[in-house]
Amino acid sequence: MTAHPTGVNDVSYLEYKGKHKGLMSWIFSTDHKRIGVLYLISMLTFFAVGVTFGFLMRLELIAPGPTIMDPQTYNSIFTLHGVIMIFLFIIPGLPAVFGNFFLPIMIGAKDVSFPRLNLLSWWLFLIGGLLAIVSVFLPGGPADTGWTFYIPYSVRSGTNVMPALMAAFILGFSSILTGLNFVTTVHRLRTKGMGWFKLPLFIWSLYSTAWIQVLATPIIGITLLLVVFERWMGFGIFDPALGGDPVLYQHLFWIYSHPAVYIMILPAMGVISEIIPVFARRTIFGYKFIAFSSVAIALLGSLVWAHHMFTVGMSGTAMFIFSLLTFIVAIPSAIKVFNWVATLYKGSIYTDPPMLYALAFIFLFSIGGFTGLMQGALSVNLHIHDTSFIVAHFHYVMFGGTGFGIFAAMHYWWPKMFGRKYKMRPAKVAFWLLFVGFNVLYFPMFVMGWLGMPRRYYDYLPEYTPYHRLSTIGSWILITGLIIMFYNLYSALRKGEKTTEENIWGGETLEWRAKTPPPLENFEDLPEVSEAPYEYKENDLVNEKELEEVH
Amino acid sequence: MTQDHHNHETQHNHPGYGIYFLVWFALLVLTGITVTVAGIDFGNLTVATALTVACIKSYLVLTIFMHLKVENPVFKVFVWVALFFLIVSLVLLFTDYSFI
Amino acid sequence: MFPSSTYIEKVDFAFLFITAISAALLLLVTVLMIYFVFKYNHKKNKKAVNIHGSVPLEIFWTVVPIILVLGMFYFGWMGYSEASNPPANSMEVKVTGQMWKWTFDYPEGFSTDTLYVPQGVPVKLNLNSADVNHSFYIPAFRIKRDVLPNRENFLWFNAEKTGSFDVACAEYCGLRHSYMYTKVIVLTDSDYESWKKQKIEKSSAGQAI
Amino acid sequence: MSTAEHAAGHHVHRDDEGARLGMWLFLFTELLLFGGMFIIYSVYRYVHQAEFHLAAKELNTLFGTFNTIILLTSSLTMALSIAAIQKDKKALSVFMQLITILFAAFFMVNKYFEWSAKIHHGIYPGSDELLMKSNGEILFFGLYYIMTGLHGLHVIIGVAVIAYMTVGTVKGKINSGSFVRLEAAGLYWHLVDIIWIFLFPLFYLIT
Repeated sequence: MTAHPTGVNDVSYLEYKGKHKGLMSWIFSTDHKRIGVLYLISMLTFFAVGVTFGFLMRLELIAPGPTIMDPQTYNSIFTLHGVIMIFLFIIPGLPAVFGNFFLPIMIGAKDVSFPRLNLLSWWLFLIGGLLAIVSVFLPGGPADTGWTFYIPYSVRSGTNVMPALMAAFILGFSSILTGLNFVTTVHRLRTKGMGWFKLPLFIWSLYSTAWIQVLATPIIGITLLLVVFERWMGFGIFDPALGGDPVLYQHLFWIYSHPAVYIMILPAMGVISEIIPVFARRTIFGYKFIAFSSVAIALLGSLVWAHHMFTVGMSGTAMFIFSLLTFIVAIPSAIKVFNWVATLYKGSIYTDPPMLYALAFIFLFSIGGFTGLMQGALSVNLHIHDTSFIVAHFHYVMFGGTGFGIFAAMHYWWPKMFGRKYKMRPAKVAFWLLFVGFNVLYFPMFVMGWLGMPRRYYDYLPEYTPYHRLSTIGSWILITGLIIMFYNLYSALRKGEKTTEENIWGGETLEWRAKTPPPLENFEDLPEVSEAPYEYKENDLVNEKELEEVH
Repeated sequence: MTQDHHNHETQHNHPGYGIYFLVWFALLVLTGITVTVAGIDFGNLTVATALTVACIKSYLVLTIFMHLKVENPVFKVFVWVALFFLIVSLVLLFTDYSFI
Repeated sequence: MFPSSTYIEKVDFAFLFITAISAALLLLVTVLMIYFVFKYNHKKNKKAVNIHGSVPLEIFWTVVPIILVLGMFYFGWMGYSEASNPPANSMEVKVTGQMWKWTFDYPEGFSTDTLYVPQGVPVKLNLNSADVNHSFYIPAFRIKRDVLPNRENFLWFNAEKTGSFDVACAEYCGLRHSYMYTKVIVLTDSDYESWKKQKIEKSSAGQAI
Repeated sequence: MSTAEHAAGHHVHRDDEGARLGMWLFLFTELLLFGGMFIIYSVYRYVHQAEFHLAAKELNTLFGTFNTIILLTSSLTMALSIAAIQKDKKALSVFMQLITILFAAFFMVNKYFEWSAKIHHGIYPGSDELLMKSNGEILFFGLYYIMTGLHGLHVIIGVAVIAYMTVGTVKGKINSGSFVRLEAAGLYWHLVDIIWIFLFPLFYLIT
């Protein structure tokens, strides 16, 4: 091993001076932590754009008839809202931000296996994201196809569908590179003693996610590329006018996009599995079951895609198999929920912001999961498919689940990442506003959907007005909560209390053994691991007094 | 674990030149077989034969040219995972097209 | 609230069945969670107990949900198999979806933009699209089927009550997607016959001119 | 990937097996990229059997067979170049890599003639001649152009990668002690070969 440049481990990664200076030292850094922070900044920027679009949509729907925009604008806005939130916020949210930052630290490595590839994937992410944004301002207007790009509308639409498709393709590539980096890193760079069953559960979930990223993403890549060719050169692949089968497009789209749902939720489940034992001060209940259920979700999740297509007129066999498998895929998620709740039993529970978000995750994700079961039932699906019931369902899973998981992760790891503490009170106020606002915003959509309110509607029949109005009011509460939360985290960076305390929450995983904030190579000497994560021993609870002060 | 080991020599010995020529020859023979068989009308069997031969050819390339035979077993598991995903997708997709 | 028919009852039953089980489980999880958070709060419970898990418990909460979801699957499947098997004596109407209106072609040769059907007679709609994907959705009948170009789909129902019900397009189809509404009007047998007669006369008169 | 870490100025450590593992994972994405198209191909072939047979008759089996032999042979030379560098036979390894590039060029020239013959006959996506044909034939040629086209693109990328490796070998950066990058390039090249092994019978031999 060659000698380190001196001082590598004396200063934190934030202060380390490498070859470049200023901004360059960030955007050309191959340090996994800096890349994680780059992802964090870019992801939150895109999130702000996505939230704005969502807010505008809700405002439009406050009353029947045109309110603040025309239908074409509305159609573009829900497309962009979907594309941005899915490809630029939820998919990279946990793996690319917190995975990049903490995966190497939590397995006791100095970096990921391919640091330069890691930087490349951030660049691709940025390029893809900018392409999506730029398409808004090109003549022709932003794409209006919905984030699903269903054929044949996506071939017919006169809007800028091509940039949106290319953006999704490039973002897919970025996601693949992150995935293959993580799989290799977990296989090759675990520190001494870090056996498979000593891995933190967040790593298990990232590992499962990474496999889906590697295997499923190329299929949507090629599918979107084929749509590009159809629009550009008049190829006949899916276009029904040239003999193609629009349903085959949907199959290929969902072969990726359903597993992608698990790319989005699995890491959030991993975060929850980290937070709950730490704030209950006890070991996790059923470690192996939670770990294997991540793998089971990744596996089974690849086999259920056609439940997005129960109304397209598939064969009876396909309907039967896909409905059955859909119900089976619920089981590993249920196992996780039960184990989390059991982990609270006989703990010594602290209700700090990360824990509040984790508990809210369990509640909201459960609602999302249960309403998913309703759609798995074929006859019920024929009624509620493509209604606002679905919109409510996936927001409960994607926002109430993954979104809250991301917020939990931010509150959990923020002090570690930046060496600054945020204020507890505003964090808790923001949490309650988010929780209440979220439910007021999305729950009415379940009711509307059951009553027959289709989704992606610019206008609606007068009988749905009260629900829409309530939902819009919810969006205001939610956004207030978001503003307080982000302001609180932001002001922590500026003027929050500095801390160099290594173990802020009293966690047992390796990131709490590194300095705060971590130095360039994470650890002075690579740590050795001798027991499973989350093994709280009585003598570990000595800093009880210190903890009291923190809380 | 493997964190710091300097494997300037890869852990396994690659086979010598001879085996590569042998595999190459086998591949050419197999190509000859498919082309010849394609000329004869086997009905539905034609495709089956062509695909079987293609699978054998790929197997040879994977194991010998791509060194899977001598790699760490985890590589083989990886390949199976990828193939499994592809095949299962294909089979499940066909439940919509062929069992109506 | 909606016209009763055995199919609707089946769908609603499956929905209620799943909702009831889900609500019960959600309540269980939530109540336990809140109870634990208060009972074992660090202020009251200074020392946690490390419990690593319990295999019997894991088996229990794996097997029980499997049984429950298989029940859910069964009820969903039953309703669906009815929806996918139209009776042989169904009255057939051809439905064409296009941006952004519906056209109904009757076997008697005339066509309308609103669907009129007789009460208590099974009606089979043959769905096709002239341009992009649409989806024919009658919320009151709990039924929906995509209307696709290049692909024959169908949907059937048997309306047991007279009245007028909304038909919506449920698959996004562009600018005026949210205005692609029409109605299905269920008439008594005699009303339907006289309406049909009138239609036939009109269309033949139209041809004569 | 050892130079990557040198450039980064930290974490100097080499993990050849890790590099190969990463390469294999990348190959899976390539495999599934083509896999997606093979899935589309199989569905359409199943639905339009007769038309696919008809359309395949338009393709020249001789061209296809010739290209198969070229590509298989280039795979051999690629494998030989790695074996050579392991035995520290630098000149032989460079020679074998150059032969591989040469064969790849043959392949592309062949492909060029094949495509131009088709285009000359008016069979290309969106052409009037093609649009007059049946749906199944339009789909067949759509897939033919995209799949062989994308494969051709991979051949070109492969050539670029191997050429880069050849330079590295000549300069001595790739040597008997450190050749994992050449191995990775080889893996890529063999995958391109495997994809052709399937493309060939599916398009040329189903008449």
